[in-house]
This record gives sequence, C-alpha cells and structure tokens, in this order.
Amino acid sequence: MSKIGVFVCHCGENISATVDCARVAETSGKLDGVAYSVDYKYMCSDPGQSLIKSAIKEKGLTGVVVAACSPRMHEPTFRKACAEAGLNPYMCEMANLREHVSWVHEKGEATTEKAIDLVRILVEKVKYNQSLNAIKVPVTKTALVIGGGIAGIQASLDIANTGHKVILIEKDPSIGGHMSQLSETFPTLDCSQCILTPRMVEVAQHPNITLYSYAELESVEGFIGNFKVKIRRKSKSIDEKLCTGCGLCTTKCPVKKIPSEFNEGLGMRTAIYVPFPQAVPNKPVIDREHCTYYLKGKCRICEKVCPIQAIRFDQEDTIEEVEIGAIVLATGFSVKQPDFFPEYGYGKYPDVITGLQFERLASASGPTLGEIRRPSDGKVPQNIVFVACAGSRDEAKGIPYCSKICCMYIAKHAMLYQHKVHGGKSYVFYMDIRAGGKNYEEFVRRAIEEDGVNYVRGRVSRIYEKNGKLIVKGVDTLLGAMPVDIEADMVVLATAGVANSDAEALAQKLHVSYDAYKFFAEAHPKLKPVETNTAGIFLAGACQSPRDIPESVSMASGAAVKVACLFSQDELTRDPLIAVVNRMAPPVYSSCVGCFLCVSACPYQAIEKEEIKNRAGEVIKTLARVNPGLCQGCGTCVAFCRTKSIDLQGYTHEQMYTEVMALLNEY
Amino acid sequence: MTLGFYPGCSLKGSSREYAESVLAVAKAFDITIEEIKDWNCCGATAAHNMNRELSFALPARILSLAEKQGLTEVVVPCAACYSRLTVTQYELAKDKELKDRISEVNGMEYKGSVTILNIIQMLDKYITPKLEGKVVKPFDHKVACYYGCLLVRPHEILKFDREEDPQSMDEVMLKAGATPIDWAFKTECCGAGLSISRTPSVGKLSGMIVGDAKDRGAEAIIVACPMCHSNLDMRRKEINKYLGEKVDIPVLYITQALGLAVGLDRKELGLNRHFVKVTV
Amino acid sequence: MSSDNHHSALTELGAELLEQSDVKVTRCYQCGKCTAGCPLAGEMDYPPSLVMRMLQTGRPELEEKVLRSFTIWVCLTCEMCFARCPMSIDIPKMMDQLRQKSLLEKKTNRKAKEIIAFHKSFLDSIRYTGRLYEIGLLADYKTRTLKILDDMDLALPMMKRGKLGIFPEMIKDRSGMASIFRKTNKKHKD
Amino acid sequence: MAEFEPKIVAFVCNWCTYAGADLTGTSRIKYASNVRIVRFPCTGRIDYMLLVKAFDEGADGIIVSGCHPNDCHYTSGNFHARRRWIMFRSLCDFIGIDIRRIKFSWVSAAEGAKWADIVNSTVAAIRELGPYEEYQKVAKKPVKEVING
Ligand SMILES: Cc1cc2nc3c(=O)[nH]c(=O)nc-3n(C[C@H](O)[C@H](O)[C@H](O)COP(=O)(O)OP(=O)(O)OC[C@H]3O[C@@H](n4cnc5c(N)ncnc54)[C@H](O)[C@@H]3O)c2cc1C
Ligand SMILES: Cc1cc2nc3c(=O)[nH]c(=O)nc-3n(C[C@H](O)[C@H](O)[C@H](O)COP(=O)(O)OP(=O)(O)OC[C@H]3O[C@@H](n4cnc5c(N)ncnc54)[C@H](O)[C@@H]3O)c2cc1C
Ligand code: SF4
Ligand code: SF4
Ligand code: SF4
Ligand code: SF4
Ligand code: SF4
Ligand code: SF4
Ligand code: SF4
Ligand code: SF4
Repeated sequence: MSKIGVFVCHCGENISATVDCARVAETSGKLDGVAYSVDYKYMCSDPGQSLIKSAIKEKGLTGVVVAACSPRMHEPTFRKACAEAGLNPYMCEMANLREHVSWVHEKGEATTEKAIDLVRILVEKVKYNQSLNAIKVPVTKTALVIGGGIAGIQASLDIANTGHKVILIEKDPSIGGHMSQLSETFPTLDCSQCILTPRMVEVAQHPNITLYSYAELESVEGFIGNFKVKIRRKSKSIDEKLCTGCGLCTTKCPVKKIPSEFNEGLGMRTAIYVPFPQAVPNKPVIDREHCTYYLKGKCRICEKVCPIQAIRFDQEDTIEEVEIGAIVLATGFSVKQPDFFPEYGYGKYPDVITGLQFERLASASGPTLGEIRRPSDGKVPQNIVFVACAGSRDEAKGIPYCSKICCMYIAKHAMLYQHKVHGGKSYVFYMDIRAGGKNYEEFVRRAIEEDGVNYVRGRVSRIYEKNGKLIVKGVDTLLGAMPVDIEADMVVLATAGVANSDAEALAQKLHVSYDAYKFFAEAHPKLKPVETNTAGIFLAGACQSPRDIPESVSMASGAAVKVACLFSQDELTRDPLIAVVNRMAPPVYSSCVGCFLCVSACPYQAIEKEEIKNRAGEVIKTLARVNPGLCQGCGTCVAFCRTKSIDLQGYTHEQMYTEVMALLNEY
Repeated sequence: MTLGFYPGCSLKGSSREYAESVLAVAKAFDITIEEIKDWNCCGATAAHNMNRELSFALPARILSLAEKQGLTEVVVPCAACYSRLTVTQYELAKDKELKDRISEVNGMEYKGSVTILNIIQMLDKYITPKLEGKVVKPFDHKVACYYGCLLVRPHEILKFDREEDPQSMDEVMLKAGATPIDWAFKTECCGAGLSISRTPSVGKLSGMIVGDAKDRGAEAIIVACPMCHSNLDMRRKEINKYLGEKVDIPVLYITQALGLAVGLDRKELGLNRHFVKVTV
Repeated sequence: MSSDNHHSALTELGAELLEQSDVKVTRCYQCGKCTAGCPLAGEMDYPPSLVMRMLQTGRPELEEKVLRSFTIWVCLTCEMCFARCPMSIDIPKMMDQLRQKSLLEKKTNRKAKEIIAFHKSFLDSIRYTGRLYEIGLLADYKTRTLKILDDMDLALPMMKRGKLGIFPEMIKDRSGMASIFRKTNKKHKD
Repeated sequence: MAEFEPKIVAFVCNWCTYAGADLTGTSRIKYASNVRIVRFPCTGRIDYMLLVKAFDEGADGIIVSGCHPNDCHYTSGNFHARRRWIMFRSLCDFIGIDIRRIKFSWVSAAEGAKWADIVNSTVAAIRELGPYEEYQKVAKKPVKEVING
C-alpha cells in the first residue's frame, strides 16, 4: 500500500491568488493512498524542502507529489530533496499548478478543480513509479579523430591540450586535407601552407597524439565512453621506424608518370612517393597499384637505393584495436570533377579546370611554381572565365544546395589572377554573390573595384573549343538577358562541394545519420551543430556540409570541447528514463517476438538484437535489447511495439494509462 | 526479318534519297521493309506550334495504323517524325484521358504497343552487328557526325544517347571505316522549321555548324534527319554567305555513307540528288 | 510535399501553364542559362529567361506582352533551354502553349506573320491530302506572304533532282483526315 | 442548464508544447480551463490506443501536440508520430471515432500565445460538437484489456 505525500505550494501568491491551495491539499489528502498532505508558501525554499524531507522520514512516505510550478523548473530540486531524505528520487512527481493553472486561469471554482485534477493524476501515476537508479557508465578518456584535414588537426590539438589522449587517423599518406592544397586563403590572402604546416608538425610531435596516416576505420562497437574501434593501417611498404625520410627512393623510382592527387592531376608523382614536400609524416609509401614490382614482379630499385634498407615489400595491412571514449568525425568533402558537366565539355578540354586545380596553379609550391599557366600549352591565359555555382544550386544535376565556399574562392582566384597576370582580363559568371562573413563582402568588392574583375550575372550554357579558344556562351541577365560570348584561354569551374564517396558507408559503420546528400547530420540544426544523434560521436568541418576554414576550425574546437566535457567525468551519469525490453523466465524469456519494428523506429540506433542461446550454444530466440548507453528516452519504440514488450521507464504503459483513467474518472 | 517503316513526307519528297538509301541498306542486309499503309503526315513543327491536340492526333493515327497492320517495330528515319511519334507515345501513355480523347478524335483505337526506332537504333540493332566482313569500301574519311536537336532531346522522353556530345552515330561510322572527329556542334540546332520562313536565321545557325566541321577538317558531314540535310545541303548559298567563303563539304545521310561502305551503288543511294556534290 | 497545390502565388496564366505544361513560373531563379544557350535569343524581342521573369511578375500587362511577343513564334522548340535548365523548366512545352493561346486570343505578333503563314500552309496541305505536298505548300505559303520570288532559285534544281513531286500524294482516308482536323479545331479557327 | 463544459485531454511532448504551455503561463495569457495536460517525452511516445482509451473513459476531445517538423528534440520522433497518425485516422474511421474531436498541432516552446489559441479554439469546437455521448454509448471498451493484459 502506497503512502504518498502531497505538498501544495502557494508560490507566494502566484498560485494561491487564483487557486484555493488549502482545499487542494485537503482534497488530495482524502485520495486513496495519500498518507500526508500539506500546503506551504514556498515549497522550493529551504524550510519548504525540509518540510518534505521530514515528512518522508517521519511518515515513511513511498511517493511524493509536489504541486507547484513547472517540473521543467524544479523537478531536479525536489527529486534531490527526496533523495537526501532516503527516498528514490524517481518516486517524486510534480503537478504544474502555476504555469498551467494559476497563471492562465481566473480565480474560481473551475480553476481549483483543475488543480485538484492535476494532483490526482500524478498521485495515481506515482503509485506506479518505480525506484530507478541513475545509469553510470565508465569513460575511456581517449578520443578518436577520423580525418586529418584542418578540422581534424584542430580537434586533435585542442583535445590533446586538455591532457587527453587522441588517436588521429588519416586515409592518405599525409595529413593536411584540402587546406594543404590551397594557395592563398580568403579573406586575408595569407599563404595556406604557412599557417597550416606548423599545426601539422605540432600534431606529429604532440605527446598526447598518436597519428596513424594511411589508415582507415575498420569497425566500431560499443557506445559513448566505451567504443571499441578497429583501425586498418594500410601497408606503406616501408618500415616507418627505420625510414629517415631522406627521399632517395622517390627520386630514383622509374615510374614517374602517375598523376599527382595532391596537384589535382596537374603534376606527376612516382610510385613510391611523399604527396608533397611538407607532408606529415614525411615518409614515403608505395602505391601498389602503380609500382612495377607489385604489377610485374620486377624493379626493386627503391630497395637498392635505400641507405638503411627500410623498404618492406612483404608488409601487410595491420589491424589495430583500441578503446575509445569519444569520436570526432572530420573527414571533409570532395569537389565535383569537370566530367560532371557535359555542357562544359565532359572534362575533355584541358583548359577547363576546377577551382582546386586553379589553387595548385596559383600555389608557389605547385606545378607551375605559382605562375598561372594553362595546362594545355603552358601559355599564360590573357582571358580567363570563372563559372560560379558549377553544379551547385542545380536541381537538375541533383545538387540543389549552395556550396557556400565558392563565391569567396572565386573572388580570391580572380584577384590572384589579376595580381599575377598584368593586363589580363577576368570574368566571373555568377547568379548571386554569397559573401556573408567578417570582411567577406569587402573582399569581393575589392576584387571588383580595385582589381577590375568583371562580374557578369548569368549562368553559362555551354563551353566549346574553337581555334584554340574556349568559347563561353553566357548571358548578362542585368542587361535584359543579353547573350554574352567570351573567347577565353582558360575556364575555371567552381565545382560543387559534395560528400566523400565513402561517406555513406562510414556513417553506417558509425551509426550516425546523414542527409540526402550524404553529409553527416548534426543532432540539432541550431543548438547541437557539432553533435550527432549518436551519443559520443561529434562532427567537425566540411563533412557536415561545405564550409570554409574559419568555420571548420571553430566547429573543430567546439567538438573538442564536447569531448573534453565528456572526459571531465570518470563516469557518465544519465537519467534512467530509458526504454527496456521486458525479460521473463525461460522458456519464454520475453514477450518480444523479435519483429524489430522498434529497431527501425529508434532515431538513435539504440536497439540491438540479442540472441538467447541454450547450453549447447544454439540460438533459441532473438530478442530486442536496448543499449542503455545509446537510448535517449524518446519512447518512439514503445509506441511501435505491437506486443507491448518494450516500455519506457518513467513513462510506462501503466503510468500513462493510469494518468488518463485517473483524469477522466473524476473529471 | 520484317520491319515496319514510316517514311514521312520528306522522305517521299525533298529527301527521297534518304528513303532510297534506307531501303537499299535494308535490302543489302535482308531486312524486309513494310511501309505503314495509308500513313499520314506527323504534323511536324506546325502542328505542335498551332494545336496541341492535333499534334497528338496525327502521330497517334500513324501508330494506330501500324498496330492494325500487326507491326511491332517501326523504323522512323526522319528525326522530326521520330520525335513527334515518340513524344506522342510518351504523353498518351502518361495521360489516359488524353489517350481516350485522341482515340475518339481519330476514330481509331490506339494501344501504344508499337516500338519506335530511330535510324541509329535500327542500325545498332540490325545492321552494325552484321557489318563485319561486309565493309568492302571502308568510308575512309574524316566525318563530322551531326545529330541535331530532335534525335537527342528531350532526353527525359527519348532517353537516347547522352545529351551533349552523343556518340552513337560516331560509333556506327567508326564501324563503317570512317574517322569521326570530335567537334563542338553535334547537337546545336540548324534552324529546322524556320528554313523557309526565316532563311537568314537558318543561314547563320547552319553556317556555324558547317563552319566548325570545316575548321576541324571534316571531309563529310553525316546526318540522320531530312531537315538537317536540307538546311546544311540546300541552304549552302546562305551558309557560304554567312561564313564568307565557299565551303563544299558534302552532307550525307548515315545510310548513304553506310551504303557506300558496303559497296552499294551511288545512284541507288540517291547521291546524285544532293546540291553539294558528293565527292567522297 | 513540394507538389502541394499551393498555387496562390500564380496568376491565371501561371496556373494554366502549370496545369498544361508542368511549368511553374515561380521555380525559375533567373539564372539566364536558357538564354545563354538559345540559338535564337538574339532574334527574340524577349529572350527566354526574360519571358520567365515577365510571367513571374504576374503583371497583366507583361503577360500580355508575352502573348503578343515575337519570341514565342521564333522559338524553334530545339529544346536546348530545357536540356540545360538547372530547374528543369520545360520552356519549349510552355512556348507551344503560349503560341496556341496567342493564336486563340488573336494576339499574334505582326513580325510572326510569315512563320504562322508557313505553319498554316503546312497544316492545310495535310488537311486536304493527308500528307505534305511540298510544291503545294510553297505555292500556298507564297500566296499568303507574297514572297513569290524567294526560294525560286531552289525549286527548279529541286525538281531536277527529283526532290519535288509535281503531283500531291494523297492518302485514301481523306475524309477521316478532314474529320481529325475538324474535331481538333473546335477552338482554333483560321 | 449550464453551458456544456467539454472534457479535453492534451497529450503533449515535454520539449516543445509542454514548454510552450509553460510560456503561456509565464506570459500570463488566459485561456479556457477545460484542458488537462498529460506530459510525454516526445510525441513519438504517444501510443494512439491511449486516445481511444481517453474517449472510452469519457473525454469529449483530445489535443495532440509536439514540436514542429524538423524541430523534434529527438530529431524524428514527431515524424514517426505523424506517420502513425495517418494509420490511426483510418482506424478511427473503422471504430467510429469522429476525428473532428482530435486536434493535432505543432506548438513550439516559443509559441505561448499559440497554445492558448489552440486550447480556446479546440474548446469552442468541441463545445459546438457537444458531449461525445454516442461514442461512450457504443464503445465496447476494447482497450480495457490493453492495459490490464
Ligand atoms: C578550391 C577551393 C578553395 C578554397 N579556398 C579557401 C580559402 O581561401 N579560405 C578558406 O577559408 N577556405 C577555403 N576553402 C575551403 C577549405 O578547403 C575547407 O574549409 C577545409 O578544407 C575543410 O577542412 P576539413 O578538415 O573539414 O576537410 P578536408 O580538408 O577535406 O580534410 C578531410 C581529411 O579527411 C581525410 N579523410 C577523408 N575520408 C577519410 C576516411 N574515411 N578516413 C580517414 N581519413 C579520411 C581526407 O583525406 C582529408 O585529409 C577552399 C576550398 C576549395 C575547394
Ligand atoms: C531580426 C533578427 C532575426 C534573426 N533570426 C534568426 C534566425 O531565424 N535563426 C538564427 O539562427 N539566427 C537568427 N538571428 C541571429 C541570432 O539572433 C544571433 O545569432 C544570436 O542571437 C547570437 O547570440 P549571441 O549570444 O552571440 O548574442 P546576443 O543574442 O546578442 O546576446 C548577447 C548578450 O550579452 C549581453 N551583453 C552585452 N553586452 C554586455 C556587457 N558588456 N556585459 C554583460 N552582458 C552584456 C546582452 O544583453 C545579451 O544578453 C536573428 C537576428 C536578428 C537581429
Ligand atoms: S630511401 Fe629509405 S630512408 Fe630514404 S625515404 Fe626512402 S625508404 Fe625512407
Ligand atoms: S619497386 Fe616500385 S616503388 Fe620501388 S622503385 Fe620500383 S616501381 Fe618504384
Ligand atoms: S557559394 Fe556562391 S558560387 Fe558557390 S554555390 Fe553558393 S552561390 Fe554558387
Ligand atoms: S517491436 Fe516489440 S516485439 Fe518487436 S522486436 Fe521490438 S520489443 Fe520485440
Ligand atoms: S526510447 Fe527512443 S532512443 Fe530509446 S530505444 Fe526507444 S526509440 Fe530508441
Ligand atoms: S535556365 Fe531555367 S531557371 Fe534559368 S533562367 Fe532559364 S528557365 Fe529560369
Ligand atoms: S526551345 Fe526555343 S527558347 Fe528554348 S533554346 Fe530552343 S529556340 Fe530557344
Ligand atoms: S521534441 Fe520535442 S518535445 Fe517535442 S515531439 Fe519531439 S520530443 Fe517532443
């Protein structure tokens, strides 16, 4: 038999001005199972709380209903008070007599009636409340950062500087990402390498960071604070510990005609290679797809020239298993290639290039040492056209969104061109100029006003070659839609920023959601931009949507703080208001029939399949099981389950039906 | 092997050499061609410019006749007719009400069961697979394959080849021993329906096409549409005027070029009927 | 949800265009790509993207201008604009509809007289013979436009090459053909 | 006879509508006192048999309200709720529940005034429809077992 205490609050006069608090207390006192009821001026004040605590002790209360303000305000206060008096905190409920009654209704009979109803509902509910214990999970204080672009670098450094361990994995031979390919950066035009390289080195030298380059995520298990991760370290075919990075092997390798990924195909590399001079780590890998030895069984020149015999042709991929407490996803983005644009030549005109290729041309470390020369014949283009929104904002091509960074880098490119090619003419075909950011609009204005870049509002319809010129068929919509044809020497397409081709597979591995374009989805578009729906997994940089460096870096620091918060605790304490699948004695085990409708409903992939096995190890039944580390307590699964096998603690079927019945039976 | 045949008006008149070459090639490959009986004009540009319902009724009548005649596959060499027939089939399949209304207008049941082939599809399906060994006089020339508008657009409906820079004609010509050139005006419009009413426009549009083919060293332009042919061949006076020079690259139907490659007689292929002398 | 029928932003003409040619004028974001690629934009009084803009404004006097424009008649339905429009707006289909409306409401542009005359001659030729009778068409067109001498330099060589038949080819079911024209022509008088 | 005072139960989510109703209070916006709120973590948790149950037990009208689409605290709970609501509608037709008695709405934590409007308009609408006696008469209480069993 329950012994429930009802504590009615006046809230000064906030409640008592319209609700007859004494009558609420008196009427509730008569309810079945109520052992004590009282009204008081300020329940949340110290004397108020003491009133509750002593009643619990003296009357041996088994449940408490505080009729006061919104539970969103003081539920934690009263639950804590109960716990201090030795009552399980989840045996306490609040009736909202202030926000939902006294403040919204006039004084009168109906208002007090409503207050009494609200108390009664909760008295009945509390009868079905169960003692629950806060969930505690241990935290492994090592973070995994996936992707070594500027976002991954920043996140790793920030986490490492809080004193926690970081494992950074990068799929390429070097970290650096797209930023390492850039020439100068908007809106300040400072050299990308100059500001990035020190950070890359810092990563390599940081005592708290373990860098695995040429490595990818193999699998993930577990949940927040307790992930078990397997990392595939792809074979580099060298002994990294021995190799000094002298580079002799790379100069002697006879396979020299492989288009360099780092130079976006505008330069060549060897089969054993370091992607770029400032690479971190600065040690080569053998690209087995192009190495003559792996292809034909002959060569081994690198092995011969290596002064310390560091080449290992028989090296195999290794799998590293690590325990991780949090994961930061920072895998960045990709850009569309010119073959995505049939109307601009299907990638067959060498002088129609992407913005990223232009970065390499403009970069002092690039294939032309920073001179703007066109790929076909090395001539300096006298007329250059930049095409904005190439593939972006193009529903017909399946990319309706704006890629966000291109308006700015086009202005930068046109500016760099004007600075480098005196007397050259540059045109930008654009639809809108999106330059929202500190000093961004000013930057674009400078390109137009000071550097004389010709901005033409209109989309290019077609590009074709005629007598060595690229004919760009555009239009000026501000001149009454006047067709504008330009004979260009080179055309730069600001191609759409898109998700990496392996993004979907990676998201599925990690159980994080992704949007229609395969960018990873944040947990809330405004208030949880660096969280994912999976607790303990965070996002940084352009893997969430195309973004520039300042934003990628802020986001990375944000994600790092989230990780640091998590690591500031030894144990995670979570509200136990989570779902559970019932368990019964064998041979039934549970009323769950294993339909797994709940699995499809859960927004957090918190429900797993559990196999019940007999002694012989044979599977007799497959049941749903809620992972308490992942469940957020939304209850969606509960409404889906047809056999009522899954229930939400704190909002159980019994409790909810009881509330409804209690309400209507008297109302 | 019997194939239904819809020649359309042009192939009976100003472009009869196209029909002649289609029939000659078909014969050389043992394909029996069966013309749709009592066929009518598809309505061409005029109908869909002026009257939507008529623009569906005329092609639907043709297709109904083909159905009645028991034809399952009909080759339509004229790209314009092909486009009208295919668009009609597409629209009527999409809209049952329209289909019923058109059947009623025509006083003929329309089922929509006929497969319509354009000339390239016909060649791809029945001729090029058997070409090996049959090419006796490879068409050893640099050719510019000109597709025009109606063979490739609208892509949603025709779903034929890729929209910009299509390849299927080039592939056929390659098999006939030619060297197709990469050029920039494969699918630009020649001016088609405005040939008579706005001749100077046609001179310009066709002029750019012929000009690019010439600049890139084409020895012949290969077409698959009577309208393209008329504009590029018969309008050469206006074209030359636009280009400011005399260009004498001949324009051949793909079936003529193929016919030459397999050794058919020039006259049988109607090559004598061209304005620009066929020297290749 | 995007197909929700919220046409409140459309005028009567806008709604008609949506209904009959799946063109929702509000979708056009004025990029101008259609105009940039249109082979005849230079000859139009309003290039295609401008036509879209005029229709978007919903201003009756601009809609009227579109119906009275030369553009809608000089458009070749080459489909280039549609093929490249980022918003997949079927301008050619819309042009067909605008032409018919212009014809129906007798708003055809004066400069389009010859084009329309040609179409009419063409259709007349089919109406009576079921097939196109090219000499007949030319003769008819020339009497309609009084452009007797144009193209005469082509006719003789064409005949010499067997490209022009002297006699019309007629289909058998001429009454059926006439009936098709009658039934589809209820709205269209010429 | 006094005016008919409908009994209305509101099933609302904790994060948006409950908070929105709190805001109505802090803004001191007055509304009809006929509605009793039952708090759920998310509309996704709301089992529609509970609605049937409420009618069984004598409710004259029901409000179901949660976050706006895309604002769900749990990202997609409200989408699931909406999807099930579509199925529930046909069930209502089948068991003879007048769906005019169920008001489905979105009220965010910032929409205090909207909550008052929803309550007032629902009270007015249900008052118009009158007591839901027909259902209570014909109801075979099919869900009694649901909770007991
Ligand atoms: C042409 C161009 C010019 C630009 N100019 C500027 C500018 O001037 N100023 C500016 O602020 N921004 C500029 N940007 C934007 C800038 O490049 C991005 O903001 C920045 O690179 C985003 O960093 P990131 O770390 O999120 O992604 P990325 O740079 O893409 O880095 C992602 C990293 O993750 C690695 N990775 C990917 N998948 C995996 C995987 N599965 N496992 C392990 N590792 C993986 C990649 O190899 C890469 O190293 C420009 C972008 C372009 C395309
Ligand atoms: C009309 C309008 C509409 C908007 N709509 C949207 C929208 O739909 N979506 C969206 O994402 N964003 C929107 N925003 C932007 C959004 O308001 C801002 O992004 C956000 O408010 C920024 O938060 P903040 O905390 O940085 O600054 P603020 O909101 O300005 O908060 C700063 C706080 O600091 C206090 N303060 C100031 N000086 C001192 C001082 N010296 N000492 C102590 N306290 C101080 C101020 O009193 C204030 O409380 C909108 C903005 C405007 C103006
Ligand atoms: S030669 Fe040997 S030590 Fe030098 S970079 Fe190559 S592998 Fe390393
Ligand atoms: S073995 Fe391979 S990597 Fe080494 S030098 Fe030869 S080709 Fe280059
Ligand atoms: S940022 Fe500018 S160029 Fe890039 S997609 Fe957006 S509007 Fe187009
Ligand atoms: S929905 Fe219910 S019965 Fe089905 S698997 Fe989940 S818990 Fe088991
Ligand atoms: S309560 Fe929500 S988060 Fe938890 S298991 Fe159920 S659906 Fe998933
Ligand atoms: S291409 Fe399409 S979106 Fe662009 S202006 Fe033309 S109709 Fe509008
Ligand atoms: S269909 Fe008409 S408007 Fe469109 S590109 Fe062709 S001529 Fe221009
Ligand atoms: S967010 Fe909001 S509060 Fe609201 S429906 Fe989902 S959980 Fe509910």
